[in-house]
Amino acid sequence: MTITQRPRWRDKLSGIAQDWAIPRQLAGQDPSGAAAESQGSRRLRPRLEEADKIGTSICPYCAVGCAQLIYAKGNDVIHVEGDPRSPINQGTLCPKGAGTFGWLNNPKRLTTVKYRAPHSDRWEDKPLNWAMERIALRVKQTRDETFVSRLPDGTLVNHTMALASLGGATLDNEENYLIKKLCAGALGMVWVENQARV
Amino acid sequence: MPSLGATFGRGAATMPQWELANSDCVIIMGSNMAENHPVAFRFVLEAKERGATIIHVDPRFTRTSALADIYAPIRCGSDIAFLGGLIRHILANDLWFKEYALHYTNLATIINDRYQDVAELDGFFSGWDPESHSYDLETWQYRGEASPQKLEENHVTTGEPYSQKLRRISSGAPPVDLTLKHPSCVYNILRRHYAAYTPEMVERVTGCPKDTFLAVAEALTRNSGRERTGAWCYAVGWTHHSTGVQIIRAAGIIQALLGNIGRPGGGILALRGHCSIQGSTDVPTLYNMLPGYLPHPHALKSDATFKEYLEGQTNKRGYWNNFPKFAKSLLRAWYGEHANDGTEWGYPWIPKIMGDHSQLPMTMAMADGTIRGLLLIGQNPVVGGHNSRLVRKGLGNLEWLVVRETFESESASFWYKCPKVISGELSPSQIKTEIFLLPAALPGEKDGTFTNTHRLVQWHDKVVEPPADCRSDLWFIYHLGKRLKALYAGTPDRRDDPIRHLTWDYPEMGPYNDPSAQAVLKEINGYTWPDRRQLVSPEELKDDGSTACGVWIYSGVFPKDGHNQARSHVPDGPDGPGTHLGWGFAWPDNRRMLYNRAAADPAGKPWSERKRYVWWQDREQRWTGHDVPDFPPDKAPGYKPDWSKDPQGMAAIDGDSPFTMISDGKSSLFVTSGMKDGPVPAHYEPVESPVHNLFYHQQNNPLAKKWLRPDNPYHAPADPAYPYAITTYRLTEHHSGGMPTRMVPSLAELQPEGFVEIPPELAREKDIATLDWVVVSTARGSVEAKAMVTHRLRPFTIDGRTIYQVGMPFHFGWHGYATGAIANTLTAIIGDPNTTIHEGKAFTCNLRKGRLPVRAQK
Amino acid sequence: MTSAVYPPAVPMRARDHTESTLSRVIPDESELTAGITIRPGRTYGFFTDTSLCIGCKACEVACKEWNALPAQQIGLTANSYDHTRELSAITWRHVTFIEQIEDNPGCRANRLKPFQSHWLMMSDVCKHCKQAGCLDACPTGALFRTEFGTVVVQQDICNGCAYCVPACPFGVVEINFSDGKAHKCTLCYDRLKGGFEPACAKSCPTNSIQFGEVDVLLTRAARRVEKLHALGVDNAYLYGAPGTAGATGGIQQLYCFFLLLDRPEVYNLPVAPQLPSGRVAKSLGTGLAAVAGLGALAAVLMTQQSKAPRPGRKR
Amino acid sequence: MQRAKMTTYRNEARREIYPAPAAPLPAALPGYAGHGYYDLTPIKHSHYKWNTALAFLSTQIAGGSQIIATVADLRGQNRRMVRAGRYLAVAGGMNSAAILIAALHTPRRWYNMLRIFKKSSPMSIGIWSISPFTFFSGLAAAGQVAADIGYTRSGNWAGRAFSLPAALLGSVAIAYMGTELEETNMPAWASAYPLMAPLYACAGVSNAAAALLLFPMHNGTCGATTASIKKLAFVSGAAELALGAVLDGHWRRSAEASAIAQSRYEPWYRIGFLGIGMLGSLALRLWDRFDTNRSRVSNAASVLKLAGAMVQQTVLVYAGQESGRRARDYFAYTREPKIGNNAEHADQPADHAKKSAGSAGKDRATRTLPKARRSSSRSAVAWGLFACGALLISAAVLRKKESSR
Repeated sequence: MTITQRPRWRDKLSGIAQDWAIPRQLAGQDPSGAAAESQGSRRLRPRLEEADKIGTSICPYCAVGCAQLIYAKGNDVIHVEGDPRSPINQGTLCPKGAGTFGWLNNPKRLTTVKYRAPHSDRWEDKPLNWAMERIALRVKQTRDETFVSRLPDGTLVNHTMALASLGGATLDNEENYLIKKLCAGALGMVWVENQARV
Repeated sequence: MPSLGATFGRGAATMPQWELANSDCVIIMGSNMAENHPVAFRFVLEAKERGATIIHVDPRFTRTSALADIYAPIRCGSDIAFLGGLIRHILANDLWFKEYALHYTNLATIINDRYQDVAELDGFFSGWDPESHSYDLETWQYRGEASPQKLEENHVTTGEPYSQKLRRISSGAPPVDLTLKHPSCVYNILRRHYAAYTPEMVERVTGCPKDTFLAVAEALTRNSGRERTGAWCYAVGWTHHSTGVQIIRAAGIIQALLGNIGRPGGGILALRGHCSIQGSTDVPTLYNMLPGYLPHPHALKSDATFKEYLEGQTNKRGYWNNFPKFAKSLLRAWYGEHANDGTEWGYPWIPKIMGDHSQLPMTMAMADGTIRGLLLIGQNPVVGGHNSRLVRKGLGNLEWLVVRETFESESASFWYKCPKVISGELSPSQIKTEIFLLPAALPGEKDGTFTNTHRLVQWHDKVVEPPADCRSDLWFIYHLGKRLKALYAGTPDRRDDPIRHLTWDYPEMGPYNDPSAQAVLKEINGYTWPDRRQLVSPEELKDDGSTACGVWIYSGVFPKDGHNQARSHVPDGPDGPGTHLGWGFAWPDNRRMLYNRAAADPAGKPWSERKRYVWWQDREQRWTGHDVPDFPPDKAPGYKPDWSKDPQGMAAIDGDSPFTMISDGKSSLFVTSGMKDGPVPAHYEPVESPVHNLFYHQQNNPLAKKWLRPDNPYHAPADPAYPYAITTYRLTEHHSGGMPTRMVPSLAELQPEGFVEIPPELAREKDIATLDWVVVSTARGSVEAKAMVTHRLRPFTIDGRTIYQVGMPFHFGWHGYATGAIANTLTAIIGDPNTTIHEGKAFTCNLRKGRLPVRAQK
Repeated sequence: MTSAVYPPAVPMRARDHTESTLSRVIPDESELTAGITIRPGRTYGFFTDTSLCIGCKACEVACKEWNALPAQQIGLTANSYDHTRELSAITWRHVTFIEQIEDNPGCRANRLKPFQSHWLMMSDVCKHCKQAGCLDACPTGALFRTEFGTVVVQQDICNGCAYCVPACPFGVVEINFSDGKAHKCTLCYDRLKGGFEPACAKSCPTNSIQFGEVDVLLTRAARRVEKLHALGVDNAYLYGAPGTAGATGGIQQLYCFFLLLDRPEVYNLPVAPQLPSGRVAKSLGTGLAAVAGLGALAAVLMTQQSKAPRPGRKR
Repeated sequence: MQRAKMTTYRNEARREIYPAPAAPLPAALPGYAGHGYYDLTPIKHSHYKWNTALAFLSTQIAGGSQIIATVADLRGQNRRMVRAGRYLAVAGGMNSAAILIAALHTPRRWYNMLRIFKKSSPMSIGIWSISPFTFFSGLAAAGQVAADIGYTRSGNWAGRAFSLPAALLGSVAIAYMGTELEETNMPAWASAYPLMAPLYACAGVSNAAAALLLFPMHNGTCGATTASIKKLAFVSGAAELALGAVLDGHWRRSAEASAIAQSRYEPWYRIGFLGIGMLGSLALRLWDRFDTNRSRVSNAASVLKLAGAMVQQTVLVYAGQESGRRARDYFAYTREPKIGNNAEHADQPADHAKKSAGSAGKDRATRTLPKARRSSSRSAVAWGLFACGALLISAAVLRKKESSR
């Protein structure tokens, strides 16, 4: 239910006057029905109608692939529920799918980069660019130090055993494609795995 | 999923989940479908409304069992005993679908005479080589050395280089004895193999009462044949065993014998756990595969040069004959114009794998210091990975670690929050890992596609920008690659060529320079080179470099500019065929039911009107039906290859062979190559089992991958110190690693703490009541949790002995509104021979009342 | 389209909105999800068929996410898989779990009755009674009968007198002591106004919670009970339909009625609840009679004194 | 077996108004197993606290004193007594209104209580009786004040004019509280139907009388009025005692009111209220022998009566809350009256089942006094005889002592 702002005292008084049900009751309206209806109830609308953009998404939890409608107002998600057009879930969702809204606008979500220096005992907040730059350098340094072109017996391998990438079963196909393409196609990493086996 | 790959040709669910509604019998085994795939269970209940029988076979009575008609309790780890019993029952009582199995499976094919079965060698197949600890597949081939079939899943280290085998291929079709009298035909081999799996033996090994087992067998066979079909649903309850792949193979044999594959309401539905886990094996971030199930070049195999690699992997018959087209298109997509004959198509730039680089060996490689840097993207191995203490030791031994998560997970905060640090045993200053914790974006904040449990590629829209520094993983990997290309731009070293030549030119959009996911999907779909016209289907792929395609099996997902089939939302109406071809894209070729040629009899007519699906249209000489036919559209049912002309590829597949990915076009009840641990599933006890193997002297799977290390100890079989069987599992309200649900209040309150489910008989013995604290301990570690005493678990009588079984959900950790001990502290690192998947569904433990002393919290 | 084939095949209207990014809400979305058009003036309710319930609690989460209700955070209870205990001011949907498996291991059932058995699961909700105890008891008119026949607490009127709490025969409405008002399920009154099916009914994967016009639901429920009896589920019955258990004592009918598989008390539901407000007149009448009697007595007593003061009384 | 066989008269009364469910539970279901869903109760208990009890007592005194003052005024009784009654009425009315508003969980919206009138809600009836009652009592008191400061004729006339409606509203105000408690689903209260309202009414009058007798102005001139008020206090007290005893007997026998019959509130109710509160004050009244002026004995009786009343109100409020926490009580209260296969009613005499089945269609009260009510009325007669016997003996003893002095 949308909560109206607190009107000034004059509006408050007029609100009370409008909500006073005795006149409506004397006019014959049912005291447990129409007479008792407050103007708040009359004005009530579902918040979905405030959404200015509705996108079709797929539930990020299990592999059934339920379609969801994400309602957004400005850059804030205001609700997530099942997509009635999908032949898989026809608008229904399991508890996790129904809880997607609780994940998307969760106040405890990480929003800044956290960095832990070696042997440190606390997190530090760092800018994203700094972190990306440092990660790229660490990748290059580790690859350069451990890259093996040929095995002692001459077999061409062109790989590094010191870099690894783990994770991907909840990632998009495009993300998995670029991870394999970059890690295996360019950096020579063989340790590229995801939780398909977990 | 090599088992479905080896048996039918493709490693994926054979049926869409909505087909379950047409099933006359749904067997859910190795899965707790109502709890972990509730929305898919809708279709099981719709089948029930239409009169189907629902059967649940599970060690625990769960919410799925509450809705089933028959609940068959089995001891965890005894699945193959149960399934073997079913196969024996089907064959012994002649209940199998004759016309289907004779023509569409290799039941009548004759196997090499030197083949010997586990029944004779007491637990081993012929060809066992104790030194190399592997099987030589020579004796498993069809008689007359017909070329071993090529499986599309992961080509396996078969020792002998594949090319030698090619030269000894006889030209004709595999030898077949349709009268099934030949002692070495697959039918008789199966009869001999499963002769020991009598109902009494099933009861002795699994603990499932004989009459219940027979009721399951009767319900299954009654609902198979021309007029009726049955479906199987399974999940990690089957895969998480050291014999996981063979369990699924057994179900494949049953479904092929009963003629349920490729028919409406029939098939095997693999219920995958993560939103795009099928996608993460199709477009694999897996060590042993290149995109599209192309095997990753192996240093110790005949993959030294590109020519050898192509020659080795190209199967003479069946669809895999097109292998070079797929490989060259992939390299063209990766390296653009740099992929040419001069650079051997960029093949040397692809790193050769040395052996098994899956997650379990990766954990130990980190613990041993081999791996110095790890990109941990959207996974929480400290909770989800096995032997959690070893995982933490590994992460603590890294030089640097990048974690991309939406919350601070246990895998990111192990260095200051793991029990060892809390109890003072370890201090953060002793852990040298430099950790970057990058916030990630969620679907709704990023574009992209997921591939669901039945190969359906569905697009999810970007509706809002991610908050603050959150970025999508596409953004992260793209910009990491861009920065690395900049760093390596000028380096003189030839080994950095792949970085420079990698095509990485995706348009950037939006305020955060997000790479266009549509562009990546277009590359996955494939386009012509160099004019970049989108390909319509894999048929257009060429092996002359004129086409580039990232994932050949996904070709068709983006057939032309502006038409993203994954983003199409046009479902069938009530009057439609119900295959919903307009909703999303199902690989390959938007086909919903695989092998649907098998829905028609050898002459091309539907087996029955009730189960009409795909049939041969005589007038137009084409295959038509409710779905995209899984067969060359114009190949008549009666087509027979002309062996004299030594036919290649699809020409070698005759008109009544629905399984075109397999070289002889028949589904493999007997797998000649592709399975490391045996052509036919045999029961072995889990590596840690409370009982001895009653079928053979060999206790567990001879090829089970064991890592004997001090920090990964195993229990001896029937170890009195760990007398209770234990299984770990998921709950409806939480999602595997736990992070995405333990942080959501409305979900966390539904299952607020970790618990251990204990049968009341064991609870009475140990004087444990519900909500009492109990300690569960294994050689790897001990955890404490509250007890939940429930009749839903029952003691089993195995070979006269009473075996208690306990269960523990594994989502919990120290973060979030719902916390608890990490169940995977108990599990050991044991791998399945074919996939190195861990054995989390059946091991042993000890249980006592009380709590852990504060210091000993591990 | 009144008769709901289970579960409704994707309705034809779904093909009118095939674009991936919609500019505005799908009008009358309830036609796609529940097969009915929501119009004021008709009486809507739930038919909760517990024989289909798989206890997944999607209804609890969908309700909490739509109404932004905080978590109860009770912790592990000893009530099987139910850790939210009961309906309250911040839990408007609650799934009960009752394990009914034989004690001795020898005869634990393997051949089960069709649909739900041996582990009863039921999604409890406000009953939105036809004659509602809370509605009759509410002195401020905060509780009122909406144009959809449902009973709703109007948050801008309620002053927390808490008289509705003891008046409800099913223990549904409760005071939220942090915001001082009464709260209960509103049958998604705001969603109904926008043509949306209530969040719990839309989210229920197995169509155990069916939303619709009450008389349509009643016919469907009666057919369902007959079918279950034919299948041998002879312990299935309706709770809350007119003339059945739960609709007694003047309540006449529960617009959110149930198909149960065991005694109502097993689910903490009364067999023959009473509508308390039916006896107000009779009770007040006897009270006023007593007052009148005493008044008359007072008048009589005082008359005697004025005429004849008691003689000889000295103090 | 005694308890099970005896159908509570409340069941009888209830059944005659509401027919049993036409479609009983399926035969396949077992009988009631004696418990509900784990340790939880099927209903939510009321949130009344001691402040509500205080408000009830203050309303009783206000309403009762206005009634007494009005009757006294009409019967030409002593003016000072009438003035005391009117001042006490308006003070009590305002006090109870203040407490009731404070008891709301959102007091700032107190005005919504007067937003609508619902005859189905006892609390609405109560609010719409207390508010105008306090208003008219205020006007009557203003008239009284005017009379006191000189405008005697017009003041008295105004006082009388306004005190009539005030008295009528006051009588509703003192009766509605019983109905308010009764018309809930707290088994202890609901099973007391229909005696709670008359109990509160008698309590109202007797408490008001007791309160008025405490005023110092009774010495000397208004002896006659004082005596008549003492008699009124005695008779209404006796009636209240009888009703309280009947209720106590009924609660002890029925399975629905264990919260008051078998709980820590039981001694408070029986000894505190019935014993000391009622019997004690009545005995003292007798000992005082309705003397015409104020004496220590009369004051003691009044104080004892008011203390007993406070105990009664608090016990009833908290016992109702406790009974809302007892699942077995509520299931006893809501078990289907006769049909169905639960054992408790299986042994009902056949005719009884037939009779009520016959009345299932009709919704009217049966003429004959239901068996249950006869049993409880017998206990009322017993208590009444016991009380009168005690009073007569004590009166005789007092009279003998008086004459001997």
